[in-house]
Amino acid sequence: MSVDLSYYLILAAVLFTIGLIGLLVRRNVLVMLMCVELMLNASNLTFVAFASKLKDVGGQADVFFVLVVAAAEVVVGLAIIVSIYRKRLGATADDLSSLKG
Amino acid sequence: MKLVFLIPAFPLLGALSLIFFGRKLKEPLAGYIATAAVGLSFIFSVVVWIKFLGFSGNVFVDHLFVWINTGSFKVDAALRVDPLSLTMVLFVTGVSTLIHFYSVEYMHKDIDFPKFFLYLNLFVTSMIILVLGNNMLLTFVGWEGVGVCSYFLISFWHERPSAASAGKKAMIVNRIADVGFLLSMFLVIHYVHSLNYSAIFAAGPSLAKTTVDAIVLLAFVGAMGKSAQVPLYGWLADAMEGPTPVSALIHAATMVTAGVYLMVRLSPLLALSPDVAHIITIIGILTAFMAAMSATAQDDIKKVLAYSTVSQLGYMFVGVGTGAYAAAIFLMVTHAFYKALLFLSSGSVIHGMHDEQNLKKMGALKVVMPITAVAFFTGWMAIAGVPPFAGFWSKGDVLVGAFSESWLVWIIGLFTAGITSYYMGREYCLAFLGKARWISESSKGKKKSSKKEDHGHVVDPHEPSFKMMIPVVTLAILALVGGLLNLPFASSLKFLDKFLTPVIAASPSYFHPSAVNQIALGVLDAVFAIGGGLIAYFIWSKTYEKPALEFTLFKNAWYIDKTGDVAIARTSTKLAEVTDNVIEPKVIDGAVIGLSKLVLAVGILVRKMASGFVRREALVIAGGLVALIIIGGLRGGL
Amino acid sequence: MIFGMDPLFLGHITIGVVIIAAVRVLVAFVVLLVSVMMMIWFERKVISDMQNRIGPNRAGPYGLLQSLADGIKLFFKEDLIPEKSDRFVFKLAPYLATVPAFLTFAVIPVGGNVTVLKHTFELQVADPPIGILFVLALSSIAVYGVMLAGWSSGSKYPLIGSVRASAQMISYEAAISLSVATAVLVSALTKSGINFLSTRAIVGAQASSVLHWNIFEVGIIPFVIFMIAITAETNRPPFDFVEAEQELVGGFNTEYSSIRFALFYLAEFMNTITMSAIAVTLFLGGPDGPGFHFLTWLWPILWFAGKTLVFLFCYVWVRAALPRLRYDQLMDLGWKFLIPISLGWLLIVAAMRMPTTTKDIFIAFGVILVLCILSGVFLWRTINVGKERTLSKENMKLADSNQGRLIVDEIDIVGGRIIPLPGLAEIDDDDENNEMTDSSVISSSHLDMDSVEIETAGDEK
Amino acid sequence: MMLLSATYPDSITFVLCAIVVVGGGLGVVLSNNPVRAALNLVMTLFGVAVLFVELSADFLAVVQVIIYAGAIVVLFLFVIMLLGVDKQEKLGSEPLILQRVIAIVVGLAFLGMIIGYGWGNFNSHGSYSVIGVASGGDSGIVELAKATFSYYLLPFEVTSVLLIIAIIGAVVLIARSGPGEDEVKEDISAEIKTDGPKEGHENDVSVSEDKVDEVRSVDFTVGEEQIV
Repeated sequence: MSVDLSYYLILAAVLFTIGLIGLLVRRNVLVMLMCVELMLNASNLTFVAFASKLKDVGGQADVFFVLVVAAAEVVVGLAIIVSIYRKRLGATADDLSSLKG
Repeated sequence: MKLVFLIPAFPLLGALSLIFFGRKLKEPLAGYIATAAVGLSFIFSVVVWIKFLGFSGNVFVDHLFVWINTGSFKVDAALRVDPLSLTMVLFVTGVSTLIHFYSVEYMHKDIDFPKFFLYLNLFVTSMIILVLGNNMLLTFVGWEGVGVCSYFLISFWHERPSAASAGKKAMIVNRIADVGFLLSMFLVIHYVHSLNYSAIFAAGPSLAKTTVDAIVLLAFVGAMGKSAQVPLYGWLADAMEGPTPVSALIHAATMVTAGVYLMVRLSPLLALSPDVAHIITIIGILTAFMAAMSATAQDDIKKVLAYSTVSQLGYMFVGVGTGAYAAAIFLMVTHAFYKALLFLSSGSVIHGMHDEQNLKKMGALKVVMPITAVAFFTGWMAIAGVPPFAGFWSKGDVLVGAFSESWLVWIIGLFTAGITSYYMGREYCLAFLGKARWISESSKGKKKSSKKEDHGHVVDPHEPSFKMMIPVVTLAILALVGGLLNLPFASSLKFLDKFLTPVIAASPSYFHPSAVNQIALGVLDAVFAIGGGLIAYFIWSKTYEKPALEFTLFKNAWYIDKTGDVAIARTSTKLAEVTDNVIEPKVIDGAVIGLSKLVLAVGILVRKMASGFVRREALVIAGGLVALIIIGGLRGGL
Repeated sequence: MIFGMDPLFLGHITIGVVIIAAVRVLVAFVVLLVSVMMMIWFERKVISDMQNRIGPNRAGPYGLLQSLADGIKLFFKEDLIPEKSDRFVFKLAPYLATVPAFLTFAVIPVGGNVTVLKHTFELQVADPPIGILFVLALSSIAVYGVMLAGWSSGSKYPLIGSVRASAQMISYEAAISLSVATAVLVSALTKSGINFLSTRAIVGAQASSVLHWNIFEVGIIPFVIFMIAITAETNRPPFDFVEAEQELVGGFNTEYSSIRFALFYLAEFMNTITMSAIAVTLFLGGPDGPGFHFLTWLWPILWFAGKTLVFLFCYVWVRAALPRLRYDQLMDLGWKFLIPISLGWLLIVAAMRMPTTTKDIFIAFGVILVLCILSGVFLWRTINVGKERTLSKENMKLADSNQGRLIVDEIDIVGGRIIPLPGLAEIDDDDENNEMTDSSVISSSHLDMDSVEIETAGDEK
Repeated sequence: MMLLSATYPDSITFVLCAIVVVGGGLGVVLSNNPVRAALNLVMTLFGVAVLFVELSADFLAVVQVIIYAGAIVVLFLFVIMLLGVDKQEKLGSEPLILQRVIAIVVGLAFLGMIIGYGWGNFNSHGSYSVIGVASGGDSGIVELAKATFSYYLLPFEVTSVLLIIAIIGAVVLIARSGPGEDEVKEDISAEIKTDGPKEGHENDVSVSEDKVDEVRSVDFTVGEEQIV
């Protein structure tokens, strides 16, 4: 690896931040889920960068688990969206405020 | 010897059969079954005793099963056969049998006839367990068992409010004392890690003196309640609300002696603790004196006997306190005989007088109830200590012990003996001599023909039936010859002393007086006893009202109960009222409600944070994350 | 490392190496394009023969240039973009369909090693260590072209076609992966070593004799499953629901015209060729076959081309012979038969191939027995479930009476609503005041839309 | 070797990928159409995949493409198309007060602090090779497999259980109750009947059985009509 580790980490941090801000700003639930995927990808990138830097395959193995968790999250998340949509005809996060105190 | 478990088993079996079949068994049969159960128990006690006489050791322990097994602490359900428990078991079962037999007739036509005998059997079972228990816990089981049964029996006629409250009073006073017993047990568990008597006695010398003091003193607190010592003696007089056989069984012969038994059982420890022994002596003599004085002013035929019981128990504790343990047991046995006799005789009187207990309304019963009068007279002589009745020998032994301890104790004891003779004489004179006050003024003119129309006072005193007379006569004979157990003339005649010596401690202060001293003391006893009796006869055979000799102080039993009522009950009630009216609504409710209001207010405030908008909440989470990073950075954690 | 075992990159990388690599790419590209043209002609001709007609015979000898003529015609046709489409995506979609089809061919070993100008290299554009996974990745990417084309058209039938396509392709990918995994497992065990995911290594493992071809090593079943699944994956008949003319007009590419339409066409046929090549590589030993001592480089290529041609003929044959399935039958076939069977077969092969001692063999056969029983029970159940659905008389009646019934079943998933289109949905945003009550706005606008449609439909009648 | 062993191809790759990744990320956040956002997400995913290759994690790169791009995003698109939630979101307005400002502030604070605290510590040495060294001609696939199935066996099992739970949960969430089904179906059939082909598409039904022969001359007329 010729590119310095720090660049990868900073890139991952930027990507994570983009995902974070997107999660907070966007109203479409699907887009919010996509932003979560961005954040997960940022963490994946960090894992792999460290795996490469430290020559330890453990970092790559971790990415597997992140992938599985992401898949599970998307499956359940989309199922929730579909079942909400059946009742409420919308996938806007701000409409789903029935849990308010 | 292995048959020892049968001793408690028979009364238990009797009780169980009465529980299940009592209603069907109907009147006389239930009573006879109960009597037979206790009688069998007595027979097996005798069998065990005979076997024990051929036994080489001093103590035989029959392990039934492991009762409690928690790690290092283990309690067996085991029965202990040794001279002390055998003595107790023999007279408990013996006297119980007689009283059971007596009750069959006495409780005739009572609605709850089978229940009465169920309680009686259960009581005897408990008492046997108490006496035979190999460890303090088993003793405590019996201890509580007799407590419960006494509650049932005192308030047996619970329709009467006085009987119900008397039962409650006995229960409460005993529970207060039981705390002492429990604490004593806890101390033993903590320091000895075993409740077996053998282990306790073996560990006794190695324990610190204060520990021993505390154990014995706390056990004595328990004994004070059970044996009605000052100041916990009020319940015994009230307990006379129960049927007369109950009074005879529980409050004369068996249960109240449990305290004395416990202290004698613990005598190896008590001997190590002379200070506590002094306290026991003082309380004992105080009880003896105060109760005797109280008895001089009572009008109720049974209350006199109740206070005399308390007084005699005081004597027993004097014996325990001065180290004359064998003398205490001796007095206990003879007391069981003559007090049971007195109670049963008075029961006959009450039975004959149709539940009339007021001495002032009796008189001249000797004419209609001659045998009862003789029996009662025997009881008087025995309790007064007139030679050669049983009481003379046993009380003499105790007074010898008191004399060896302190001359003051001895003098008070001697004086009390005189008083005892006096109030028993008063009772005898009021009941059996003088004029027949039971022929009421209103019905006097109408003579016997119109008696039956006289409401409430249809009095036709008569000698009880033959069946009731058998136990009375038996007990009278025993009261007469009971002294044979332990005659002081020669050491070879001291059967009980010799029998008991292996298991009771020899008190360092107990000295064996010379023959001259003993004779002198005995003569003094006899003089006081006869003197008291004569005084009573001269005063009370003529008149039945002499307020100058019936002090209100004594009538009210030194106001101990009233004091307790004022000091504890009223104050507690007041405190409870204050708590109810002020503390509970203002302080506690205020705190709780205030807290809930506070939480509500905070909740209303915080609720606004939960906007329900996912993004808003995600923002809060992100903000928290940033805050965490900031804090971590400030603390140098990153 | 990423260049795998290709001897070309083992030495210094010089200008010659780069040129050779570039030429390889170019040749592959051109050959693919030409073969697609030939394939189209081949298909039309074969089907014509099967249907007892002549087929294209005007352009060029035997009509060989017919495809070229069609291409030129399409290229010069007017390029239409529907008004309601999402323009950027509409333009993007054909390339998303074509590029994976091209790329997939990059990892297929066409022949053995050749030496040109002292440079020895493989007849293969690239040989990455993860070659076969690369194929799977690209086949999973391929779905984007179809999906986005359908969606961006802003029309109803293309959208339905693309939704069908995505469901279908995702479903059959699992079966493909499992049968590929079986083949890879067998190859990796035959030739123990690194790079067992490389396509060339897989081919190499089958090289020794015909009986070592994976089709026999894996026990034929995964091969059959793979063939069925790739037919569905490429949306070829009888699985061409994406463009089922009778139901969906033209399917996902209804709104496409001109060169964009040609690109979809190109992608489809290229996918057919590529998938055939992959099947050859995985199961039939790739370029393996008896050769002669002269022109040694030629025979592997000929073998490869021949094997591929057999597959292509099979495709055409199947297309001509079999009617289209129903959509629920397609899903039943994918989920209830292909996936369980291929998974079970993978486990059985693993159990049979892995053990080394007698005890292990016994254990393995015990496992196999249990698996067979379990899968048998499972299959029995699923088959019955399928029967209930497919054979119930009411369903048959409905299907007969209403041709749109199958579409109904599909839209049903949404919850009984018509799938809105990108153009239509934009209407909602005109309402700016009510950001917080979007849902109600949507629903009301939907209702409005529906009612309008009813009216117009009535008017037209 | 000369060309490839030099540093600058790596640097160029990294820069290009970084642009793709960040651009795609911004695209996800800023595009007002969910389908566009999904496409941008795919772009980011490909960028990350190439970075994985750059970090010699070939296998992960492919898996990333297969699972993320090939399954997850397709699922996203599927749901978007199925539900028709591809309506354009008004990015200009924000109903929640200060949400956007605070979000950006928080996000930038987070980024600043991560980089600020980490600066100078990024290259500090950790513990090397706890699990195993990723090396060899197979891009570490064997090592990865060994690590996954031995050292990470428990997490592996747990995640597989998680996956099953997710599948079952999704099925339960989506599954319909019996009675509702019929009503819904009736509704659809009603709607479908009224759902005639849209403008200009009636003419487009001349689809031949054999698509190869299809010339699609109809397109011209349609186009003319639209133009006119």
